[in-house]
Amino acid sequence: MKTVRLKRKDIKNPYLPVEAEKITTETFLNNDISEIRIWSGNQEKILEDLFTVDTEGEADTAEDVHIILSGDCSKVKRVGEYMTAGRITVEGDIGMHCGNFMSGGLIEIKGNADSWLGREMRGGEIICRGNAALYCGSGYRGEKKGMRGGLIHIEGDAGDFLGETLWGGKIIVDGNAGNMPGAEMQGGEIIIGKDAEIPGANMKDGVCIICGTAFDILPTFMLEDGKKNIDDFKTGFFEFSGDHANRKPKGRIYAKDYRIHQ
Amino acid sequence: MIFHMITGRTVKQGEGVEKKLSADYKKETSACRMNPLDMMDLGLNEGNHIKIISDYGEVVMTAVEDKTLTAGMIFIAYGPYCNVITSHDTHGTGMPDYKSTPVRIEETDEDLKTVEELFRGMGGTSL
Amino acid sequence: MSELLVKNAFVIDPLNNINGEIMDIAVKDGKIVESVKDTSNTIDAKGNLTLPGGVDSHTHICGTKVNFGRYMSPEDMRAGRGRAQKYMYPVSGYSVPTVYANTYRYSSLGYTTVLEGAMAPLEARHTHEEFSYNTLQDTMANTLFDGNWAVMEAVAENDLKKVAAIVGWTLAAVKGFAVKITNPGGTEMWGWGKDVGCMHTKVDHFGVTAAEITDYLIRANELLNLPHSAHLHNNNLGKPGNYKCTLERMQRTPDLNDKRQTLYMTHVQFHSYGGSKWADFCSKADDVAWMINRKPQIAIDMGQVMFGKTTTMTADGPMEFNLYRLYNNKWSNHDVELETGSGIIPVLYSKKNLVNSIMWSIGLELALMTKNPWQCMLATDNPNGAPFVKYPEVIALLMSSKYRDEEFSTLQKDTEKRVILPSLDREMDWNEIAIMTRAAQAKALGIVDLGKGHLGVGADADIAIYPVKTGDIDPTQEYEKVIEGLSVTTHTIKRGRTVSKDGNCLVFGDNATIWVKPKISENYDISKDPEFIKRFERYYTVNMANYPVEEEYINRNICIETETEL
Amino acid sequence: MKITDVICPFCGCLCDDLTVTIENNRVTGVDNGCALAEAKFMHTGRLNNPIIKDGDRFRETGYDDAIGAAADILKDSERPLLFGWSGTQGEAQCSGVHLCELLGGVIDNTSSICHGPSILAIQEVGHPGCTLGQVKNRADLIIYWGCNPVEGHPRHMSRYTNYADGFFLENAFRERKLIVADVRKTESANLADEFIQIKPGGDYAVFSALRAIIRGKGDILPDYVAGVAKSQLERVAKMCLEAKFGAIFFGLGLTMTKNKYKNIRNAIELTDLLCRHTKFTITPMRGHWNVYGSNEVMTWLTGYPYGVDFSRGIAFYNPGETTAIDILAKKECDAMFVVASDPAAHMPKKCAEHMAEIPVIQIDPHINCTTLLSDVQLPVAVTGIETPGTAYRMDGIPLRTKKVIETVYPNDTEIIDKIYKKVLEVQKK
Repeated sequence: MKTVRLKRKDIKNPYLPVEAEKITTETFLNNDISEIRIWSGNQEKILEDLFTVDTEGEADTAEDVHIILSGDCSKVKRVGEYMTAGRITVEGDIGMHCGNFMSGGLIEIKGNADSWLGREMRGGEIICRGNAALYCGSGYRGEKKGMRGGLIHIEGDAGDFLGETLWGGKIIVDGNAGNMPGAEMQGGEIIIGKDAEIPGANMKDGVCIICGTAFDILPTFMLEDGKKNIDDFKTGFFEFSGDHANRKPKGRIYAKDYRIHQ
Repeated sequence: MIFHMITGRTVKQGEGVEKKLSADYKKETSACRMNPLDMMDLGLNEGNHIKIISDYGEVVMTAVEDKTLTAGMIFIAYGPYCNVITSHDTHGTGMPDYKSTPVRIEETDEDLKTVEELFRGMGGTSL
Repeated sequence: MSELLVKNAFVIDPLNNINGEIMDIAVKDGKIVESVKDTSNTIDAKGNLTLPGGVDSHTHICGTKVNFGRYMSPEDMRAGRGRAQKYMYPVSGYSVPTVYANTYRYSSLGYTTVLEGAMAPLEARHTHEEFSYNTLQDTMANTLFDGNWAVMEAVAENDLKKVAAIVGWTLAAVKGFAVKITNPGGTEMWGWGKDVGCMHTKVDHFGVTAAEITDYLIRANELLNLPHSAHLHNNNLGKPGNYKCTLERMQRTPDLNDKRQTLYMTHVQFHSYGGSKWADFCSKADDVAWMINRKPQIAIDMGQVMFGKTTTMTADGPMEFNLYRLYNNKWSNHDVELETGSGIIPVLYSKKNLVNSIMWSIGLELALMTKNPWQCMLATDNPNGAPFVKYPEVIALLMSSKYRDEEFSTLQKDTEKRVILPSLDREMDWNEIAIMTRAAQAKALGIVDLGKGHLGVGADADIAIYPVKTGDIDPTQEYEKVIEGLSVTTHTIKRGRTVSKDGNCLVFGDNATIWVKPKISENYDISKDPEFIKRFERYYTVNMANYPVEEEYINRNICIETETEL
Repeated sequence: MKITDVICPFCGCLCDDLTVTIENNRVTGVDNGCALAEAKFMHTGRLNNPIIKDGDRFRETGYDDAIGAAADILKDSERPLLFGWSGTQGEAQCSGVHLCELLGGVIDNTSSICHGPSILAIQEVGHPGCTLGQVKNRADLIIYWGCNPVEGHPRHMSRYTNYADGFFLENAFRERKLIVADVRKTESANLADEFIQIKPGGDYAVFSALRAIIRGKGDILPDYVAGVAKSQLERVAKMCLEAKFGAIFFGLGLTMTKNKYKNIRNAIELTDLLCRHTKFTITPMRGHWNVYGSNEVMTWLTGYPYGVDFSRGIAFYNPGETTAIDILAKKECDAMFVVASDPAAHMPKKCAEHMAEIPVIQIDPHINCTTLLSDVQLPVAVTGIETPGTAYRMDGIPLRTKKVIETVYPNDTEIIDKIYKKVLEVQKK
């Protein structure tokens, strides 16, 4: 097991975005860290310019690497991109695009995650103890398929466009979701612990469960007869099929309560 | 009462885009158009000064009657006045809420700032 | 100016009947000369394959619809991103890459001249603006006349000279190179959401048929004495059973020119389909090739399809809509008033798909069954069949039946019942490949006299040297080496300067746009015709004075003035 | 002297039939133009000389000095934002992209605050469009949705839609039906055969409802959708299906309101669906005269229409992250280069506040709000009046704007090219 502790150094402009897709488990299989490049604005830097690095133990596979990030990482983007195995723990907040294209392993964020968390994710697991901002578990501009597999669990709230173009996998939000969760979704499952607004817009397939109130349900969703039980705890939910703006849609929204868009 | 603020183009605002420090431009972009019934509710007359308050700031404008607006909606021409109270949240789309910021309105005795004064308040330089 | 000597070149230059000789090539002031005195600037080709610079006679690289393909496809853009180098700007994109990406990639494939396949006259400035960034190839533009109202009206009046007058004025006004006809009549009908089919349906209101529009434009083209022939994207593209339409079009084309073909039919792969619906879809390449073999007045390009993601784009608006209904992915359309249309959709050609597998086979069948390689150009209708970076793979397929068989074995298994490809054992040689990728193209475009497509004295010093020693490899077996060797030149020389070396561009480049200006007498000057002017001002949304493309847009250019019969 | 066929460099209509009267190298009259065109050609409020901020005042200076100051700011910047571009010639936009690549900056044009959401939608589902003449000659149904051409594009209706002659219509004015959809009854709405008044934020639901009706699923709809009666929606759907050629134009009423680009995606999907029954097209009402040109230029050079980040030398595009409002509001840029637009007048306060904190260079002929937040401003010739250049109309048609009067000012392209050279020079040192 190899543990890599990365602590963000104080720098003169804390607002400047940092791109650090190299901060992923595979990278640290190599013991030579002097060649790890990251970008601060338009300046190419080495990892140690921006982070103090403290390594202990050895690992032969990415699975045995554990990265622990601390300090203010709210502007550090693309951490864990293409990660296949192993573990990343973020002690505080994390910047945009954390876990892009991730296919395995675990990322745990103890603070909040900025937008595009787990974009185009294929597998593995992301747990965010705080809130996730916009486009959590979404796709890329112009791309038809978004997240295709894996699990994202947000213990706080999620922002707008949660799981946009979702194709597979599962997103769980314990709190509220913002505007338009599950827009264009074509598969997969979104479970929202509290309220959400305009869920499942234009969905073709997949399931969106709202344990609180689904506000502004689109008029093109059809309320099915009778109430449904999702599991032992989620009982008496309304079931909607849709989005009937599409041809033969197979999408389902389950909501504890709802308001129709009027 | 919460009003839904819409900002947009007008011919007069368009005519003024190359003379933004002029009195005409100030007049056009600091006019808050509202439904007459809403004005009655708030006890406002045409030309009264009002303070418009949002989560993002507050600004003094002039109330102007506009029957095309439904109750609860206000319209302000694009410009530095409405910017003070417009939400910069783009929802990840690049586009702020120019046509969907909620605001409150109060009558006020305060004067309108000039365009230069507005920017001086944000750290701008005088000419 | 400068001199250059290319030594020890293994030259194949079909237009000069040189088929593999070790020679030196002398260059002075951008042209090939007998000899040079100054040998300080020498490239040692080391016996490597040396060809005239490649010529692509049908590609989509610049202009409104190409750019819209980019605009709507950020997912394609992120697939091919590269950073700036000393003489290269950053690039993005795979199937519809940025202009710089196109020009750099063409250059490392050894291409020095390209023809944009479709330019709407009204939007010509856009094409020319992009041309000015396509710095490493000379450029020219096919100009669309398929739905031109004035042309259709003149056809209805049976007035051939008027058709020629309209075409002549328009070409010169928009700095176009050749007459392009895309789904004649169909693009006008698409203005109402309809199509014409093949080829005798009358266009609504105008009362003329596709057959007539093309017949007249073919003849008008010859009256104007244009370098290239009429360039046709036939009706019914992509529809099962369309080979009949293709055959009929070939059949009714007269032989009017002894220097080149009378009709260039493009991406014929998409027009050689049998069957009556997708369920019984099959290849009719043998019928089409049989006709080509009997008709010297016809030249074609393959329109080869290769597997993978790409973007289709054409002026054929109704066809793209049909494709959209098949794929249900995103669809763009752009009709151009009084002239033409266009459409774009992204596609994925898959080996698992029977129709796609048959399409792939048809393109190769056409090339292999067309006896005379001068009649069949190698092209993918970039990016419709595949991005042009796949050309080396297409070449390798034509040179090796082993490669074809190996690929064929990975296709949807019913393919063999619908095609005859496995029975074809022709394997092309280097000379035939040189014909199909430059010499025949230059001849078909009518630019041999400008010094394109060959390496004779007086020709433009556009030269491609590939890291291939033809004696050392057997292309029928070692197709991987063919692909590798043709993918990146050691040197691409443009107008006497090495512009690309081992895939790196060495200069910013300075292309020329080739355009035509038919000399037309006062009597036939349509721009002075009061009726033409009146209708123009009334129905276009651009004033006639603002229509012609100004000289500023074609800084470096070669104008071909033609003597006409008008 | 009268100059004919002049192209108006104000809005995306790019009317090319203006006649401009010139006396003593001044525009004294504009015929055929709207009020906006007249204001543009008779403009005042120029900045006479380059200025540099000096303490809490500006001082006038020469071009070389100002170019040097600009280059110094840019070379030190670790994340410059190059914004604007919609009010200048295509040639300057090209130079701007190259400057951005050189600097490793982020380049964004004003579409991020006008039709950027439309572009995002187009990237998801494509764009069934056409040139405006196609509409003028054929359309028997015009729909203006979330836009008010009477105020924003005053000649749009007379040149391209309801009041224009049409080849295939005997009496275009009578034969064409007009539908206007908006949250308020605008002057344009007063002209409509059918006015759809939608509650703010309700456009998305209305489009969905129309799609469902056209698919034969109208029965699942409630009696009212976003304040619009189902019976009206059914009537509108019928009008669309009965049209031979329908043309939808939409404006910022869709892009700036709730649900942003999803509104436009839905409108496009409605258009696609209608194309399966009849002919329909959709066109965004572009605002700035050459904003579409800035999208075109950036697309052919960088691959993306706006919001392109070159920090790492390769193009990265992700509106919401690489767009001006987001970058400014999050304080992510440390210098700003503004060309041919006035962000200070059109961006939320938080953005202007960050502009006040960082060095700002502005290239613009006029004194405007951004001047008040600038550190350096270089005045230039007015494109389309004092210098010619390429512009793209809202439907993609490229036109060459004219020079009608002489000027002593350099144009945008010349200034940007000089700054480019200067940056190269100081970078080498």
